Amino acid sequence: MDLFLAQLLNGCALGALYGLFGIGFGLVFATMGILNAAQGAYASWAAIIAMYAIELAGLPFPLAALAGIAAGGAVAVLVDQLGFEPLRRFGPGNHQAAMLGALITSIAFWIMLDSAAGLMTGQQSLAFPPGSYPATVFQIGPLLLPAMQAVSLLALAVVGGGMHWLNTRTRFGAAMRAVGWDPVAAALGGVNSRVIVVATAGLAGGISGLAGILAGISTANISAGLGQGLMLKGFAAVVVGGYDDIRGTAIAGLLLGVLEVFCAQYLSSSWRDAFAYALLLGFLMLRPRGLFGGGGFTRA
Amino acid sequence: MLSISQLKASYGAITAVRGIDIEVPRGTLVALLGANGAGKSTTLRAVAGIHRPITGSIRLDGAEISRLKLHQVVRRGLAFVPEGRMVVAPLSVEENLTLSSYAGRGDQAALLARVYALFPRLAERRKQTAGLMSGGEQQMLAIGRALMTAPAMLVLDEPSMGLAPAIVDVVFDAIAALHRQGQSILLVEQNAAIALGVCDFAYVMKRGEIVASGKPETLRDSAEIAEAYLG
Amino acid sequence: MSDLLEDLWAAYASTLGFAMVNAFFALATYATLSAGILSFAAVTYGAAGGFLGAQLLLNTTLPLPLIFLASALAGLVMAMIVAALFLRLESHWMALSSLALVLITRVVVLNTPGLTGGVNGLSLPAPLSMIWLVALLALAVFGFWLLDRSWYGIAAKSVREDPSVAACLGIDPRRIQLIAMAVSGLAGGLGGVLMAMMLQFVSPDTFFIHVAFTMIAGVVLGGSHHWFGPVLGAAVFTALPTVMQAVVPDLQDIANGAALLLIMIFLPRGLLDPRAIRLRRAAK
Amino acid sequence: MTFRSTLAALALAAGFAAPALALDAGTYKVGFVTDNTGPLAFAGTSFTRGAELAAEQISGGGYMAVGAKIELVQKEGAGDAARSIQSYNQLIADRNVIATACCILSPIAGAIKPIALNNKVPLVIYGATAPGLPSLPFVYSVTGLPGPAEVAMSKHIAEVAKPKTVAYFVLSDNEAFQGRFKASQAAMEAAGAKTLGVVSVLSADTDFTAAATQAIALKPDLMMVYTTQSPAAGIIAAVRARGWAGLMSANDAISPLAVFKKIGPPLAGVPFPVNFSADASETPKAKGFIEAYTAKFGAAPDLYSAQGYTAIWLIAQGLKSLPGKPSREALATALNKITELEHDVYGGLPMTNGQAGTRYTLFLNWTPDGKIAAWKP
Repeated sequence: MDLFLAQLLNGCALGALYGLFGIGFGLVFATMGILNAAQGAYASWAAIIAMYAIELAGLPFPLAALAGIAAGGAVAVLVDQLGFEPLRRFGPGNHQAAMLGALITSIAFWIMLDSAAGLMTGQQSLAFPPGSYPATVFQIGPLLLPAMQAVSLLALAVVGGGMHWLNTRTRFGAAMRAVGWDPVAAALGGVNSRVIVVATAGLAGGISGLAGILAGISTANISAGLGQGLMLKGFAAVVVGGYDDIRGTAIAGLLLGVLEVFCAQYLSSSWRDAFAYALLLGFLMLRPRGLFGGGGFTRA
Repeated sequence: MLSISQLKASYGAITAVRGIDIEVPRGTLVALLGANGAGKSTTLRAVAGIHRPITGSIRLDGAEISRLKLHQVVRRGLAFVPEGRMVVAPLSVEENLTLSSYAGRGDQAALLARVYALFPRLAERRKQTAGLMSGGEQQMLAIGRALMTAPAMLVLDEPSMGLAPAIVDVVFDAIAALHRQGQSILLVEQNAAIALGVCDFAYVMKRGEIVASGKPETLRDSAEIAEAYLG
Repeated sequence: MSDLLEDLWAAYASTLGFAMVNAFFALATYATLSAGILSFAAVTYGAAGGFLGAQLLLNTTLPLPLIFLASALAGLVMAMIVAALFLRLESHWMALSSLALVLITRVVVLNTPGLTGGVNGLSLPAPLSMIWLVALLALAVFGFWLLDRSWYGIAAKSVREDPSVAACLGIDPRRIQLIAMAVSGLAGGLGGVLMAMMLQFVSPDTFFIHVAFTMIAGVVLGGSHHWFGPVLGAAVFTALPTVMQAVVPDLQDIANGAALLLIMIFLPRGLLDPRAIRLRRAAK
Repeated sequence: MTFRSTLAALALAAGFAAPALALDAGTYKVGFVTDNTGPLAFAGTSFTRGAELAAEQISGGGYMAVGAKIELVQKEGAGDAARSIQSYNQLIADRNVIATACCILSPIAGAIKPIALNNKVPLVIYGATAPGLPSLPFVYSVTGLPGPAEVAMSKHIAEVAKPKTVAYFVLSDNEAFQGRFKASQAAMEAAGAKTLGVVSVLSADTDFTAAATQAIALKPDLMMVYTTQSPAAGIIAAVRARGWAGLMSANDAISPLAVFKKIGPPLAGVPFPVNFSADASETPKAKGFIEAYTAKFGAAPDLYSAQGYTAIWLIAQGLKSLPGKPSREALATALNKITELEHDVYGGLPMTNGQAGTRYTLFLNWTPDGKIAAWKP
């Protein structure tokens, strides 16, 4: 029973990272209709920058994390404005062409950013200097809760809750959804879609960056490949949760994490990913709108 | 209020608007009539900043707006109700309306009250998802959204299109009411009869040119109207 | 002089070979894209053809043409399964599902070592002769050219532009897309066995996400509105790393990405764009 | 060139005991497929640097013959089979390339091997460890097969620490590590240490909290880690972070300094078997290598650097024994005759049927301050 609870906690902490990354990934997909292959690189970059902020600039952990998040956001904005903005002149009338073009430019950025990240880390897998981040382990009854697991869970709760509130309760959220639906329709209300798009890209990059930093600490692995693992599972979380549903993504992320850990503990670690992806496929087939099933509008 | 002069616009090699002049004085309701493909919608898209014109000037209260983008035009005080409504389907009625706070024009609460007074139907369905409403309700919402930006100039593109006759009456009653309150309006309409019933002045377009203009009572039975629609 | 030519051939024959093999995957991707479906599933068809072909090569004495045929059919069967499952989904979800399928393919390949050799893959001491490759590619390209000129080609174009308009013209979009997926499966399955023979081994990594991404990129790069675009795009995409290695060895990956980005921004319809060609002809 | 041959003629005339037939002065190209980018770059860069240093020392030191040099021609394989094959083909298309070296991953080595055999080019494999890769007279491996070192360490641990129960971490999708694990497990069981459980992890895994929890719950006397570098580091860090202080052992993957930099003190006291370490290898040749490497690259060599270095020295030893301007086939035949490497950093490297063996295994561990020292329980 203790083992079950301990693994449940481990699964949730792992899933929190998937959910967090997925929220960033889903934001870009829901708002801009872009399947962004470069999203994983934002996580790698944020983790690398945060690590160097501690190692070279000597910043304390919270500031370094902020620097990493800002870097993730900045890279995301850069990718958006250099890689996606030129393609938006296709206009809303030609969605498939625009989506396809953006997928390709995002692949181009993925190649470039990953390769540059490899140069920044000297092709090594690095880690935050020991002792530079909270490393206490809390004892809760029979359970051990390392501080970073608590931070991951907290981050998912805060970011997930905050983004859900922002998306559904604020005028910025409404503007984001409006731009995602149709930039011209949003502009009819006076919304400058370019500002919203840049802000959304930055937000998405920052959130994925935060996921990257937390993953980099809890796995003691900061490298160019950090983001790719997050991306595959984050992508699954987005689809299972419903791509425009932040609550759904967060919960689906937790679910995937728990599923993964339980499969490894009780079934077979080699079929572990098969369960995750089979769940993903099942949702695509049976509940393509995700856990909570959103409205169901097709774009024009 | 709005003055368009020597406006020329094209799609690639096809010239859709060939140098037209239109004047909408303050407080008037001016109609732009013509058959399908006459160039009316292109003219409006140019005015709204969605389609970039080749030459010509578009002035709002004396200020040039022909090089502005749609959201900038809206923020200057020209609101646009496009053909096909273009409401934001996944948003609720009220969210669609309050998007306009981005235009930064006027007291939002007062504007919202005014829109709900004009269209009580919208007030009833304020939490309703816009995409699930009927065409007539969506048209009301599109007009409401335009009004939420406290426009100096309201531009409507084919507001009667695809609506049941009873709803068309409701929409045009509202347009007439706005006109009475002193709202400057440019109305593009295929249904000449109904447009001529509410406007102060009308232009008739054919193949990208203005072929006639005048007061509704003089145009109503003119040969130009008949020819513009038939030929 | 002939020595020089011989050396050049020795150095770049394998690049040319991979370019031609990649052309099959690009054509498989193009087949669905030209009917309006963004699908990454060509990788899965490739895995079906590749592993089946490898097993036949290792355990039977079947003549090569039969092995090629069997592999193409394996791709076709896989494509029909995918069609049955995914074709009813709308385009966004179709793209996501096919991506999920690529992930699942890898897990299945890893965990069925009896069929696929598992993580170690299968070694194939059966080098592929260039003549076969050229002949099969010529055949495939000829097939696509024929399709493009047939009623199917016209119907596919209209489905891609607007399925509802196509439906009004009496074209059943589902039927067109089903044919598109069948063609994709055949090309992908054949590409799979050719890739296995070219590499002389197959492993789970042979058919994974990077193949999906590079092939989509190859198609769009070459031109997704013309049957020869994918072949051209695959060639450029295969040769690019080799060229970049010679020019900027330290930054070759960054240079690859930058080249892809620039082409997409300045030639968004790809290197080979029938519309631009028509316009240029019209201008003359 | 003429100056050098004149010198050689003079030397002969002066009656020096020069070999009657010697390798021609000149440059001998060695093709080297690098993995400096891609998933294996962390090790790939070390292999390349070791090889570069070897080529430089051989060329400068007149090891083979006066004026004979080795030029390393590098092409990137990026850990990708298709790219490695293309690079390899480009390398051997140059007729002046007399020998080649490649490959960290066994499947890629397996794909390159037939090309070397078909083209009759000597190929020295520097990283991949799948059994059966060497194929005389063309394909050689300078990396010892997995197993013997792990067995030796297992016996040593069983003797000094006397664990009764063991839990193993194994990379289930890597055959080489499966092999190491099985050999070690057999040795431990023979010594009476029961297997409590095997925790499987995958190469691509990064989060080991759950795996650590699973192993700790088994309450073993000893945990043995048979995975590649990143998972091994992650597993040890995760187990220690959860407060388990019992005995853990690992393998040579954790010997590079980068691993200690990453994990820090939790790595201390974990024994691993290795045949080369910059801190512990003490033969004169090893010391010379470590000194020259540190001077050239500003960092100490790791086991990968040593393997890259060894690969090139093996080729040089083959060339040295040949007269005139040898062909690829002649070099292959010469390599075939080598039974012991002359210039090795391991304190002895026997070659049997093209496969390098190990004569000495060091049992080392990290100290809490980041030094490598002999392991004492």
